[in-house]
Amino acid sequence: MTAVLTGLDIAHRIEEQSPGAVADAAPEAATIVPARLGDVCRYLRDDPGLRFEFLSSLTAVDRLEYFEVVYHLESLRLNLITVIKVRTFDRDNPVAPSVCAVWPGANLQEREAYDLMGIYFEGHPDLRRIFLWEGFAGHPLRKDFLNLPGARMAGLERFPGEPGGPLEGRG
Amino acid sequence: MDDTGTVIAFWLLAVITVGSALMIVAVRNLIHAVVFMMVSFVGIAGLYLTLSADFVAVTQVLLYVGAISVLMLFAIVLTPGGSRDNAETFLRLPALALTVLLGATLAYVAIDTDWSLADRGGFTDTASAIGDALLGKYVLPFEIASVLLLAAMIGAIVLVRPEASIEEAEE
Amino acid sequence: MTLKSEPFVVNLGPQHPSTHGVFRLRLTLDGERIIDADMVMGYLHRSMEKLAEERTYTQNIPFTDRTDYLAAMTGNLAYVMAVEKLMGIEPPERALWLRTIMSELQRFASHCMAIGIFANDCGAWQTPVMHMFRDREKILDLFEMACGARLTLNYMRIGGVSRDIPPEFIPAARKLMQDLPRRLAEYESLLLDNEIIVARSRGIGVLTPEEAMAYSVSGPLLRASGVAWDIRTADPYAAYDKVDFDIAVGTSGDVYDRFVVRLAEMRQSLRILEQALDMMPSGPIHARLPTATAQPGDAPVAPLALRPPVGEAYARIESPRGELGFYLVSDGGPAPFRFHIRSPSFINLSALKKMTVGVTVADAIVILGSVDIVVGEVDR
Amino acid sequence: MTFLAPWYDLRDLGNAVQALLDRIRDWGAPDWVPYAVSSLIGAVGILLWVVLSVLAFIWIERRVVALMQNRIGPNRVGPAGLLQPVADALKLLLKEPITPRDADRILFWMAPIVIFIPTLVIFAVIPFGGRMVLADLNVGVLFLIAIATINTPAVFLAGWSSNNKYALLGAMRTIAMLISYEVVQVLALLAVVLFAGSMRLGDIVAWQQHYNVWIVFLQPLGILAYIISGAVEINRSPTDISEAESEIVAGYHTEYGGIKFGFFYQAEYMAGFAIAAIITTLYLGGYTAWGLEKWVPGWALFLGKLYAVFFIYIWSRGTLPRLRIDQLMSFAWKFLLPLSLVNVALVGAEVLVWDETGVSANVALPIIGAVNLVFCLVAVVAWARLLGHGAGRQRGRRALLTKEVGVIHFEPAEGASPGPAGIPAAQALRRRSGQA
Repeated sequence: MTAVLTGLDIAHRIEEQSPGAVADAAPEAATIVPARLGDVCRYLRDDPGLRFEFLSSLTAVDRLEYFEVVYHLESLRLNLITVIKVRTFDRDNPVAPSVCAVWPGANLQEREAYDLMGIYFEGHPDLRRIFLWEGFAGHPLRKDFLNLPGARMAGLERFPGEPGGPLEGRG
Repeated sequence: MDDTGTVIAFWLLAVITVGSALMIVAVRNLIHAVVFMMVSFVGIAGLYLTLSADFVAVTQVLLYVGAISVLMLFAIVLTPGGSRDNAETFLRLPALALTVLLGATLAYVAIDTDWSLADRGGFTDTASAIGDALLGKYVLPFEIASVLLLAAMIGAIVLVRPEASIEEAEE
Repeated sequence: MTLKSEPFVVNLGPQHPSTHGVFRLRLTLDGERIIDADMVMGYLHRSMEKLAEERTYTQNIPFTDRTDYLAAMTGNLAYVMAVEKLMGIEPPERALWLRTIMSELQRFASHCMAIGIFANDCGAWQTPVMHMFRDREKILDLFEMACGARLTLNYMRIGGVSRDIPPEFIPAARKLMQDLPRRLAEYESLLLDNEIIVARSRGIGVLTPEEAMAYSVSGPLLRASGVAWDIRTADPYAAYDKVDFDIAVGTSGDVYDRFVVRLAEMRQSLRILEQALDMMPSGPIHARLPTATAQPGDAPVAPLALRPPVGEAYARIESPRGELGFYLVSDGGPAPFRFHIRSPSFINLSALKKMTVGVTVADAIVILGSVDIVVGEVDR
Repeated sequence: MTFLAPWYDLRDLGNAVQALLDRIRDWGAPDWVPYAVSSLIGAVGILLWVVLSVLAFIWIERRVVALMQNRIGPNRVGPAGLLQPVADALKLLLKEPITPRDADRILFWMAPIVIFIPTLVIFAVIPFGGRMVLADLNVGVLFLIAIATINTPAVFLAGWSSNNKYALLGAMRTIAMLISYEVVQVLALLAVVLFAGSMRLGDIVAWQQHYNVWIVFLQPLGILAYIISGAVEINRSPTDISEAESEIVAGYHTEYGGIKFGFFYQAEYMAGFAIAAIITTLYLGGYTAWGLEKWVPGWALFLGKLYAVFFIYIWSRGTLPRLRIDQLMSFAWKFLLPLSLVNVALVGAEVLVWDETGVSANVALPIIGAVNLVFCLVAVVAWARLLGHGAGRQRGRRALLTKEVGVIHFEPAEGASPGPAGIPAAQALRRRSGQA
């Protein structure tokens, strides 16, 4: 049975190793200070008591006030699972550090997050859009992508390729 | 040149052979030039047939059409960079002079020779005669030619071998 | 002096016989050797994650059929497990067993496709595929019996399954269980011991266990690299903790081992199925869900929809292609605030470039076949 | 030669033609008339037979492969789907001929024709019956090889003129392969010629008839090499890499559609029949079968054997996966070529000894056959072992079963080398590019 390291547990461990790296700790995840993410990830990967060598999932969430990048980590050797997060508050130009150097498997997932959520991963070797074409206006998974009925934030008036929309005729 | 069939065949083949030979130098596209060369080779094979040299004719097709022109096609396609055109060259004038000279020599020889017709006899099996000649009377030149070809082959292999493996062999 | 030919870019796909859909692989070749590989995807991108944010939790179940359309059952299962985790629902025992049976049947069917198509990529002209289809068809018949659909099943429900199996299901399944082991033995001898398949796949596309983990590769690829990791054993869900089965592990991490692991997994699936058919309890198939009430001021969307509490949940299962995870964020509304699919097909492709650079075009096709992608799941 | 057989003696259709020609001569036509008429009859006859056989075999192949694949195969058009090939042919004829914009138009149109003609011409020298041969050249075997080589540039032209990368890749593969396997083919045929002492196909069949032995019994290795190189030449699995569907779509004819594709398709089948016909003539006694030809029409025997040989290719297509190009090439150069060379030397020695000692054929041929069979078996097995294809090593592995999670079981397979296996130069190249 997999042991779940809650956000509080993992925050405690990280704080022991590198004080000041944890920005916030909640039961579901520990939030890391973006500047310290690389060190923390390397520690989580290499520590013999953790060995989170497997980045299971990397995704981004638009929390309206800020963007959150969520990392689900698994340790296959020790059968552990944990979640860490990074927040970025700049809506126009969200930046998060890339973890490609730690887990090469993050490559495609960071490209996906960049494509759909518009988070710029600093240090990514090849950050291009992956599902949508280069030049697509906006990032569809953001809550402000379109002004739909019931939408939570103000966004684009029309779909990018529609008449009157940005990129008219290119969709 | 006794019967009309052979005469017609000769002239037809001669026109094809010489015409496509001219086209080789006339066309701009190198691949087309090789194609014309193949046609020319086939024409020559036909000429051999009118001379009752069936073995030589078939060998002509086998070696020149099947092997040598394919080699040339390969060489053209595999050569990087260089333009694939039958481009103009500054050696045009010297080449012209040389051609005129060569043509004059050939014409002189053709006119000067006393073309006495040998007794043709019937259509004989030339294959075994050629075989006997090659492995009997002319065995030495035959073997020397084989050794020469072998040397050329080994030389080619040595030339295209990557340096790394040569260094390894030396080590 | 070395012979160097001009690099030469070849697009494999999006329309190509062996890219398993509309996936595009842009290869830069030096002769037949690959010096660079670039993946281009998105031809089947339906923006499911965005669509799901506009629909209720229950309405989202059919989407999960359409990601990995060759393994709709496991897609359903992972999603409903995530919602259950979010809401704290415990499905009844019989539902858990039904989920186990359906997942294993689905795994068998999906591996049938994987192996058949892989042999096709090796150049066997349709024969293995057609033979594999024969078995898959029988399993699809069982699915049809259970839920009326064959491909997009929409069988799992939040808190259970959509309907109980009919009485003729168990005898039919048992009969199939008797046939399949013989077939499997036949496939093993025809395919695994086939000289040409061995020559084509052994030592190709090797991933060491460290590389496999670093590239987040999961499922048969990870196991073929020698990592004994199977979520069914590591973190048992449904009724997997009550059945006895083994993890099939390869030792050399090449294409051939992935193939071997898949065939061995099919055997283990049969083992699980036999036990499950024997041990299945009777009882309800659906848990009682908390009654939902409309909140004033909500958008007029399905007023009686489920409203999980604010929070987030990540549920993962071992799908035929690897770790299939659903990450759900709830803001207490009737629709998920964020719906993310950790799709194994997509993430397994991370290692594709690593595996294909340096081999020939023919090998690249075989390697792509061994990754066993479903483009619906790659692009979502 | 006297031809006493009456025109209705259908054991040899040549009798009827001869009777017709005699009649024409009796009418006092000039010499070239019967000559032209006989050529015309032969050419039209061969063309008709080839086209009908191809149509029939498209249906047979599809049905047979369907049987192997648990399917029914074509069954809608006409009784039992028999008219399916006709429908397909009509469809191909009626399709719009599309030429890619950047294709080399002339060569693009020429290639299907250039491929089609040589494969048809091959049948001119094949003896379908005692006197059923259009042109029994005295360099027949050489002619077969020479005509077959014209295929190579034609395939290249098709691939190059399409201006398509798959087509070019396919063309390059085809050429590399054809050149390699032609050598093997020539050596295999050479051994047959050494036995028969003639390159005339009629003589070779007559030799087999005279000694009452099919050369296949004297040349097991030869027929093996020839069947394999024949498969390469006609792009049948496991050697169909030049049009490997799963890799390069359709190889050199990717861009061809409509009747131009039809030409390729037809030419491919015809080449298949040609290979089968050559095997039948040279190895399987042609139109003879140990005296059976007195009772059964020789051409029927010939066609029966031809179709049986062609069936091998259908069978392999339904069952075998495809090899990689470097594996095929190294198979040709490292395996078939040395063995064929040794085989030729062995046959030469045998024939020489037989000639010198003057032993009667009844004694000599069984001995030669036995020696060659033993040589074939020993050489194939021993050479394969020497190249590292031992019986045990290639046996498939099975998965390891475990219950412990998170344990790593990894041992790299021995001799694992991605890419072109076992070619030192290629390995060195890889290493170099790895350093760069």
